[in-house]
Amino acid sequence: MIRIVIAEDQRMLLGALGSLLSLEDDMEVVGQAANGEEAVSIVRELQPDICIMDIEMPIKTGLEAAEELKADACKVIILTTFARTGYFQRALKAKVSGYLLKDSSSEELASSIRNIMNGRKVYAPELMDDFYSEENPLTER
Amino acid sequence: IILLPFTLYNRKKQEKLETQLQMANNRISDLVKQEERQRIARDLHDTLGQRLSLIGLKSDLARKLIEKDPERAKMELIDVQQTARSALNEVRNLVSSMRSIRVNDEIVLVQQMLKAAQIEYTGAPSFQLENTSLFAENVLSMCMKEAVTNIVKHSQAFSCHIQIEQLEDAILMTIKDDGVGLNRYDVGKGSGLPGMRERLEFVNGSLEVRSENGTTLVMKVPTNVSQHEREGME
Amino acid sequence: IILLPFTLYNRKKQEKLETQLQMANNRISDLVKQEERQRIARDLHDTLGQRLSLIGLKSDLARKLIEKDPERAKMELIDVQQTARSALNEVRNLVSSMRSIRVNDEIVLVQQMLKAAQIEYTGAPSFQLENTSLFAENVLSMCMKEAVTNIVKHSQAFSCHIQIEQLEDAILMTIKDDGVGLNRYDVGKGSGLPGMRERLEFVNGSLEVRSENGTTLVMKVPTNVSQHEREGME
Ligand SMILES: Nc1ncnc2c1ncn2[C@@H]1O[C@H](COP(=O)(O)OP(=O)(O)OP(=O)(O)O)[C@@H](O)[C@H]1O
Ligand SMILES: Nc1ncnc2c1ncn2[C@@H]1O[C@H](COP(=O)(O)OP(=O)(O)OP(=O)(O)O)[C@@H](O)[C@H]1O
Ligand SMILES: [Mg+2]
Ligand SMILES: [Mg+2]
Ligand SMILES: [Mg+2]
Repeated sequence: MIRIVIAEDQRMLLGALGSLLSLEDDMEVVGQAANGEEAVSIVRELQPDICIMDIEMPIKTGLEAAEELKADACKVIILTTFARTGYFQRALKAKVSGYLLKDSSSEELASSIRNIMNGRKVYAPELMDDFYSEENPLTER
Repeated sequence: IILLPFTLYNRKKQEKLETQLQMANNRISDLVKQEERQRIARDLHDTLGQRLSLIGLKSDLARKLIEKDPERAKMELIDVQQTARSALNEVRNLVSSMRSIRVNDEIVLVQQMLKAAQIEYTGAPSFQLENTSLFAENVLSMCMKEAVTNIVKHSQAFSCHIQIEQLEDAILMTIKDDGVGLNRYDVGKGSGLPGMRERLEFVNGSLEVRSENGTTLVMKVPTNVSQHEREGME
Repeated sequence: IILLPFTLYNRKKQEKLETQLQMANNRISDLVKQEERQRIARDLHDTLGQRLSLIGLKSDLARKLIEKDPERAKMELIDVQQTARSALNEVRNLVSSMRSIRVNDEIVLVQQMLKAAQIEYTGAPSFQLENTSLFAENVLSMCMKEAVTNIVKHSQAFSCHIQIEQLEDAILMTIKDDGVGLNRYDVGKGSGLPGMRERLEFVNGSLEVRSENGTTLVMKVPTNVSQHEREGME
C-alpha cells in the first residue's frame, strides 16, 4: 500500500482528489491537510510515503512546506494549474519528486505516483514555462 | 555665432533625451503588459484554474462511481454542473469587469443608486485597499453591489453606511442600513445572499448577516499572506 | 553671462519635456493595461465560455444517462474531463506571456523540458532562420513546443531530434522521437495535434504525422515571397 497525505485548501478539490486516489487498489489516503503548516505536522506524525501538495495555501504555501520536508523520507508531489515565475525552480531546489498538473487524469496521477515510488521524478512540461525568465535551474551546476 | 555650439549641444541633448524616453516608453509598455498578464494569471489561477481542475477531478470521479455508487455519481455531477455555471459567471464578470471591478469604481455607482432611491450614504467617498488581489477586490465589489441593491429593493432604510477595514490578514467590509431588517427565513428566498456567500467562501472568506435596527452585512476576505510576501520580493 | 538666459531657457524646456513625457508615459501605461485586459477578457470569453457551456450540458446529460445507458454516460464524462483540460490549456497558453516566440528561444526551453524528462536531444543547439516572418516563426515555435510536450508526455522515447531546413520557398521542421509511436486514432484524442494542424494551415502550411520507429512530425511553412520583398524594401 502506498500511503498518501493530501494538502489542499479548496475543500471540494481535496475531497475529490482523496476519493479518486482511494479508488486505486494500491493506494490509501491516510491524512488530509487544509494548509502547508498542517501538511508538515501531519506528515511528521503519520510518516506517509507520499505527500501531494497544492501550492497556494494559507499560513504556509506548498512550496514552503516542501522546503521544510526536504530532508524527510516522505516524497513530495506538487500539484498546480499554471506555471508561475520562479515556482518550478523553487520546487526543484526543494527536491520535490513530482511537479504535476492539477487537472491530470487520475490514471496519470496514479501512474506518476507509482513511478515516483520507484525513484523516478516526474515533471509536467506545461509547468516549466518560466524557465528563462530567471536564471536557469537545470544548467546551474 | 558663439552661442551656436551651446544651443546645438542642448538640442542634441534634448533629442537624445527624447529618444531615450521613447525607448523607455516602449519598454514600459511591454512591462506593463507583462505585469498585467501576470496579475490576471494569478487571479485566474485562484478562480478558473481551481474550478476547471475541480470539474476535471469530479467528472473523473463520477465516471468511476457510475457502477459502484450511481447515487454518489449523480451528486458529483450536480457539483460539476454547478461549478461550470459558477465558472461561466466568473468569466462573464471578468469580461464585464473592465468597467467596475475596482471597489472605488463600484462605490461611485453605489452612491448613485442610493441617491436615486433617496437613501443617504454616510460612508467614505472612496477606499484605500492595499495588497489586495484583483480577484478579492472583484468579489468585494460584487458583494457591495448586491448588498446595496438589496437595500434599495427591500430595506426601506433612510441611510446606508459602508466601511472597509484592512486587518492584518483580512479585509473586512461592513454594509449597514437602518431599515426594516430581515429574518433568517429571508436568507435563501432569492439568489443574492447565497451568491454572495458562495463567492466569499470560495476565497475562504465569510459572510455574516445581522438584523438589529436594520440589516448589517459583514464580509471578510482573507489577504493571501504568501502572495503578499511574494509581491514584496519581486 | 549673456549665455545664461539661453541655457536656462533650454533647461526649462527640457524639464517641461521630461514631465510631459512622464505624464504621457503614465497614460500610455494605463491604456496598455486596459487594452491588454480587454484583449485577454475577449479571448477568455470566446474560448472558455464555449467550453464551460459544453461542460454544463454534458454533465447534465451524463447524469440523466447514468441509469439508462451507463456506457454512454461514461463517454460523456470522458468528454467533460477532456474539455476541462483543453480549457485549462487555453488559459495556460493565453497567459504564458510574450516570451518564446522566437524559435531560438523556444529551442532552449525545449531542451530543458527534454533534459528534465531524461530524453536526449540530438538536434542543433540553435537554428538560422532567414527571411522568415515573425508570424511564421511564431507558428513554428508553438508547434515545436506542442510536439516536444507530447514527446515528454506520451512517447517514452530515449531521444528526440529536431531539424529545420530552409527550402527555396518554405521552411521544413522535422521533429522525431524513438518512442512508442502513435496510430491514427490517437490524432483527435486531444487538442494538441489538431491545434498544430489548424495553426499551420492558417499560414498555408501543412503537418504530416508519421509513425515508424517512434513518431515523426513534419511541419512545412511557406516563406512568403511578397513579404520577403517588402522586408527587403524597408
Ligand atoms: N437590506 C435588507 N433589508 C431588508 N430585507 C432584506 C435586505 N436584504 C435582503 N433582504 C431580504 O432577504 C431576501 C433575500 O435576499 P436575496 O438578495 O438573497 O434575494 P432577492 O433580493 O429577493 O432576489 P435576488 O437578489 O435573487 O434578485 C429578500 O427577498 C428580502 O426579503
Ligand atoms: N510523440 C508521441 N509519441 C507517442 N504518442 C503520441 C505522441 N504525440 C502524440 N501522441 C498520441 O497522440 C494523442 C493526441 O495528442 P494531442 O497532442 O493531440 O493530445 P494530448 O497530448 O493527448 O492532449 P493535449 O495536447 O490536448 O493536452 C496523445 O494522447 C497520444 O496518445
Ligand atoms: Mg489552493
Ligand atoms: Mg437581492
Ligand atoms: Mg498534446
